[in-house]
Amino acid sequence: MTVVTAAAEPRPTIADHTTLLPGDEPVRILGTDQASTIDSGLVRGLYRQLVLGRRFNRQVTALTKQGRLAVYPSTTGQEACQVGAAAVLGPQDWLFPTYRDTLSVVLRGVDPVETLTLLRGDWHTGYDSRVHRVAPLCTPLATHCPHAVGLAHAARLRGDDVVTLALVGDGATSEGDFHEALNFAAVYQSPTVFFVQNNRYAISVPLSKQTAAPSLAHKGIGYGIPGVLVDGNDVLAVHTVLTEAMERARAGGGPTLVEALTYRIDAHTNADDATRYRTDDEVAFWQERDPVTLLERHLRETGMLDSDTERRARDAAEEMAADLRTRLGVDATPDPMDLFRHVYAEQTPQLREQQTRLAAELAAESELAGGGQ
Amino acid sequence: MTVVTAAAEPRPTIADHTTLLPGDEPVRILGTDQASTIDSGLVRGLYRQLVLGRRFNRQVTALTKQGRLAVYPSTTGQEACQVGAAAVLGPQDWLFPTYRDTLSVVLRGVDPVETLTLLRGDWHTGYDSRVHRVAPLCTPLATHCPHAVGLAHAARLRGDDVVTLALVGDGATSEGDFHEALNFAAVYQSPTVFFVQNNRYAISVPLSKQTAAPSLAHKGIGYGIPGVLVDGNDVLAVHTVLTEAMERARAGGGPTLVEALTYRIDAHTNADDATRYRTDDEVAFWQERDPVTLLERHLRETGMLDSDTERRARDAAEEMAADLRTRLGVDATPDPMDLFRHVYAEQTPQLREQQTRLAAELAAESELAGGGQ
Amino acid sequence: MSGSTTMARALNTALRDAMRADPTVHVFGEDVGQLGGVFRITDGLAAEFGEDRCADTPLAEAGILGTAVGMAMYGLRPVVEMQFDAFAYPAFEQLVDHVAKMRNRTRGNLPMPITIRVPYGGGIGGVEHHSDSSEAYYVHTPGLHVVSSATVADAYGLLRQSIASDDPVIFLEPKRLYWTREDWAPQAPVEPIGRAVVRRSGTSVVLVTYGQTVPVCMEAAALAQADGRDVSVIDLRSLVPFDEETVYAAVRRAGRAVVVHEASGFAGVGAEIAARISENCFHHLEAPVLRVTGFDVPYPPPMLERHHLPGTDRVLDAIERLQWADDIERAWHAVSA
Amino acid sequence: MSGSTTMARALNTALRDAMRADPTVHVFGEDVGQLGGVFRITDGLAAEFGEDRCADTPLAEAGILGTAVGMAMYGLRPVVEMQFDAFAYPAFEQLVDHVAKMRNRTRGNLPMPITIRVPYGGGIGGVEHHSDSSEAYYVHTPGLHVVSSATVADAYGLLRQSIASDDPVIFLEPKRLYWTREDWAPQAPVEPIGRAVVRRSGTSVVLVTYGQTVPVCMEAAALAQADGRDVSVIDLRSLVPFDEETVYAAVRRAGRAVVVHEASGFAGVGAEIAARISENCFHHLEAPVLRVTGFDVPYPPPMLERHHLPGTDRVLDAIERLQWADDIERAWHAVSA
Ligand SMILES: Cc1ncc(C[n+]2csc(CCOP(=O)(O)OP(=O)(O)O)c2C)c(N)n1
Ligand SMILES: Cc1ncc(C[n+]2csc(CCOP(=O)(O)OP(=O)(O)O)c2C)c(N)n1
Ligand SMILES: [Mg+2]
Ligand SMILES: [Mg+2]
Repeated sequence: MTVVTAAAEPRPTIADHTTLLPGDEPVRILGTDQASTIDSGLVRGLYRQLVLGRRFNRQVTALTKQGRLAVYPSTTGQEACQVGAAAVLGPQDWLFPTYRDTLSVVLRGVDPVETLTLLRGDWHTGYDSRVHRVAPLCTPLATHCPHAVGLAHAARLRGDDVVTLALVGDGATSEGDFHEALNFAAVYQSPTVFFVQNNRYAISVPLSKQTAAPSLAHKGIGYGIPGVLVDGNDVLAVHTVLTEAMERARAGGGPTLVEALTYRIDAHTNADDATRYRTDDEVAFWQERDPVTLLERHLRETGMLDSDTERRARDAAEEMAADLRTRLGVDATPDPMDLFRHVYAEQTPQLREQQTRLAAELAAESELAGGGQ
Repeated sequence: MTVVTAAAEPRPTIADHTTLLPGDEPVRILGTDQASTIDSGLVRGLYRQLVLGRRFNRQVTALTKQGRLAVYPSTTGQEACQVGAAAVLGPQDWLFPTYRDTLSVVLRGVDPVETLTLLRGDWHTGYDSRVHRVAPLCTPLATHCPHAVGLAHAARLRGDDVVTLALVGDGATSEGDFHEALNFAAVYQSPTVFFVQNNRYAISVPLSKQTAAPSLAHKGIGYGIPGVLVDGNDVLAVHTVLTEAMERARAGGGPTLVEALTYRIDAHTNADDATRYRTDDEVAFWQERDPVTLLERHLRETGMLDSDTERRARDAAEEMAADLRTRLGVDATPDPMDLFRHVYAEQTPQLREQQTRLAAELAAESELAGGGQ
Repeated sequence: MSGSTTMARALNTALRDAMRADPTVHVFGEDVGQLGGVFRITDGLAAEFGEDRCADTPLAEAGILGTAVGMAMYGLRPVVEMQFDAFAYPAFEQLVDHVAKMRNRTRGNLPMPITIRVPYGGGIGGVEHHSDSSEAYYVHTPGLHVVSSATVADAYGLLRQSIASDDPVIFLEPKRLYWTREDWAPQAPVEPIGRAVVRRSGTSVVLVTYGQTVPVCMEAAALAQADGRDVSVIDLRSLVPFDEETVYAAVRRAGRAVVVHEASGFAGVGAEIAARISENCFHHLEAPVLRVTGFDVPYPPPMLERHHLPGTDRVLDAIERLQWADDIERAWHAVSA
Repeated sequence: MSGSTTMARALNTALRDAMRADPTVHVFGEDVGQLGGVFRITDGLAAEFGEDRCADTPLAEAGILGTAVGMAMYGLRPVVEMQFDAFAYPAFEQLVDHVAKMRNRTRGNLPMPITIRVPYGGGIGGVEHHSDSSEAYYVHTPGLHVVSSATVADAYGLLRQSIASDDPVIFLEPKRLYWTREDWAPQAPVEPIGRAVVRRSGTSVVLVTYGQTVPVCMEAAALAQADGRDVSVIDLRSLVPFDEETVYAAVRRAGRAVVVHEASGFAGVGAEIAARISENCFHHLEAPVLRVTGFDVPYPPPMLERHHLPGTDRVLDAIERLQWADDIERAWHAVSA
């Protein structure tokens, strides 16, 4: 046989490719010996965030019922994932959230009211993405996944130490963009972590109608990406698994696909009627595995939950809730002229004309209103 | 713990899910003991088809150089895949070919000239898909994969025994539609076999820039589909693996993903300059593994290649080539009015008007031409 | 609200009746099964016809439309739901390259009797990506039919016709009108797709519109009447095919026309309508054909949407700008200058 | 063919000069690296700038555009190639939902300085899906700029400007004109995007066009001259923004206009142009604005494409149908009847 170039060689068998497969059981730390090895400061910090997160979900849900938000997709039941995701990011890293991931954005340090801008019904995305290194909340499913890859790739080309973390739902893994993003990430070896919160439903569609795979984490190997399965209600496990993935990415080890098994306790959004597609028993089952309770139990069992810690966590949560009530109680007052301000860097003649027309209408309206006084 | 519905249960560990993974080495039969166990009638038949296939590729390439076709994407070097694909189809099964897969369509029994309709530059797809159960050649990459799933699913819903075989290239596996098709097939358990001809290039882009996966067959497990890796230049292996996959599908066992390792000896099409992106050495390496030669060697070694078999194979090939030269030597004469005939079942008033206008133009043109005589 | 039936219910009834009448009709999409769709248009179908006939799919719009193509190739008659307008975009390649072209390229051998239901338009307080008016993309693509209903009766009739059509139909459901009520009893549709209807007949100006903005135009027409303008309102119902005769006849009589839709104006459907009227009624026009449309900006979510959407005031204003009586002189000055 | 430089070469030079001038410019797409693109527009760039700056990607158009969005978010200036017009459709959702809207929805915080090169149009003997004119989809989408070059000099200048633009630009490359030659030396572009150019000035009729059909109109204009028609040809160069002033000024002077493009006519760009001219030049028009476009059929591959493409004969015919002298009487009869 002749000597050939690498490209032509029959594919090298990758001896250790099974390391790309997830374990048969999701990674769990709570309830195992490993739990006690984790720094107690970290554990208490995660606890505070869980308490805050739960309060956030409850408060925003309540405000939505009062008509203060246009829509709220809650993460009640998924707080361990949200907390874990925010906690593992370095200041220079970027978070790519979906519509559901407001909590992780808030825990990243973005002002909650700014975070909720779109969901209040305002026309823009709120916080400045470059300041916080948080992409805008993304609604078209999985479309932000290639963005996370592109940004990580760009940073790597520039020699910057940036890892991107893309949050995505179980349903969204069926979209073509999810597939294309994973493949680009693998080929580019971009420092990107894909974090699937498998909450078992895409609106009403259960996981069994979404995929026939042993797990979503099993998709990793098809791209040459390690797939990891983790108990998404075990905040210590989520934190540990994501930390490892972030570190591997940072060290040049490329992307990781993490699937967290969790559950959405609330309906898809306030507009959804979840009783149409799931049983109370099912919800009750997951409520028994509540991520906040699970960690609380661990803290109690290990004597880490002194009354001071508990009180401070609760106080911080109440403070945030009060602030939300106050500030979301005030109507946003967007300027109609904003319709035209940012469509292009430089306004087209056509838009200029349209803006003038609207301005004239508004002037006439306010004259009319003024005349009526 | 309370009793819960199936949907809510923590995912069952699928004990045998590693059976979904391909072996470390591609399946090979030529050169192994298994080769002698295969029915000699079948082997001789495959040989005749290989010889015919090679001749087809050569002849159509030559005719394209003479300007008789608009473009020809050759399968020289990939004949074992083309032959295998056509051979495993039952009369009721459907083939879903790409632009490159004309040979498999011809071997399925479609008239070669009809098969080449689009590539000649004619405006329609040629053969009647329902008569031959061969979908039109598909150019937008991977977009025919969901069609193959939908057709198989429809047939299954109607209780018909139909398996669909979708041919697709290595590059096309990167498209979102490939992913969505595999997932739908797995969830529906549709009787569909996906057959990736990995010829190591997507035009100029080598496999290493297309994927970082251990193999493309490793993508199967991410959908819960068995992935099989086969030597695509070993026609006995291709035939065996595809037969198994078709039979599993027919028996209700759902889809399979088969990846064949092969090589495109010719350029991407006649319009492509392959020397820009690959070496002569590389081509030479694969020419030594030529699928026709490999089977011929086996036949010789086992004494199956009597001069009669050889001559008859060659005669049939020459006969087909002569027929191609004759019939492709005649210009197709499409009717300009066909532009409007099949856009809708019932023509819109707008198209009627446009058709009338073109008819008037043509009448004026031919009057002018007539006047000049 | 008076009336017995909502448009949502009429659409649901149309689907049910079509499925009863023809076993090859299959409904599928995201959340259309157990949940009955986020707007409940498919409510009860899975229960009546089973999961094989009304199925939840994996979450992938190209996959949904792509499998529909395959099912149509096998002789079924798929009716797919795109959950919201903007979520149909992932299926664009399947739509343009296959759904629209398959009949033509196979010389009729593989027709595509697929109905694609797209709840479209704004005004329901939806956040980003839930309020697009995407009809221009579809009407420009040869091989597709594009229809939209504005009344409860038409919702039923047009959807039945769309499902019965041997060609692909984009069925635009005006989501703002889902809860519009009318006295109505289901009855088999009589008119084929492609006929506009004169909703209100007047002699001085014609409002040409469809779907979401039909009620806006009806209200504007009623108000204009008070100012002495006798206004016609044409509900196109079908954008492709386009009923030129009905439109031209009305415009030639009135001499003035305004085209109204929610989508952005630039190269929107209104451009085609205005261009056609201008060309074909040239010598009958007393004034330029005007358009009242959404601005050329991304759809602004709820807090600002009322400024974007064409309302009665803008339609009335356009009517006033049609160079009536006193304006005319000024205009002729401009020409002779 | 005379002239020193092809349009293909000018485009290549524009990319090279842009990459030299600005290290944030990154070129990527299918086959753009080693091969230099199927049309060789990126020839030599990988060699000069390395694979990090000119990269082959996996075969997935949504992935290409989606990663471009992420790269733009980080401050890079991506230039992506869609191999052929129809192969841009898989990226439609990324384009409409993100590329076009990102600046607006982030109030300018995340601009999208992405150039999307799309070889468009027919006439090169391409098989199915290789000859689409897809500009209508883009011009109707607020947030995008859409340009097309018709000369070698413009190819260079417009591409440089597109890459320099802080907004996304769809750069339509008229593939039939790739091998057009002109005497030309690269020079920094001076005019910003958005200016039409009068390629030929005449007083009796204005042909409005862009890209592939500019040479067709130039030829038709020259032929019409023989019949005593003094014809203007306007090359729009930019469809968004649209240079109304230049167009209206010429049409008001001539009183007659024909809009010409290759894309299907129904709700094509020509509809917008014709509607705008009809509205804004109403009292100056001596005849309806006519359109000469492709038919409303799927693009027919090479054997029939010459019947579909607007050629000089159809343009000349449209000019003749503009109600000149002897026609006029007949027309006025119709009005008074
Ligand atoms: C492309 C696209 N299609 C459809 C939708 C409508 N939609 C919004 S959320 C949702 C379900 C998403 O499920 P999953 O990915 O599991 O995330 P979850 O909501 O459970 O967090 C759907 C179908 C969308 N937003 N984008
Ligand atoms: C959606 C789409 N994008 C791009 C192309 C242009 N194109 C035609 S063939 C080809 C390479 C395909 O490679 P592969 O899938 O490996 O198949 P092969 O040609 O090697 O058989 C490309 C990029 C296309 N046909 N469709
Ligand atoms: Mg979910
Ligand atoms: Mg290949």
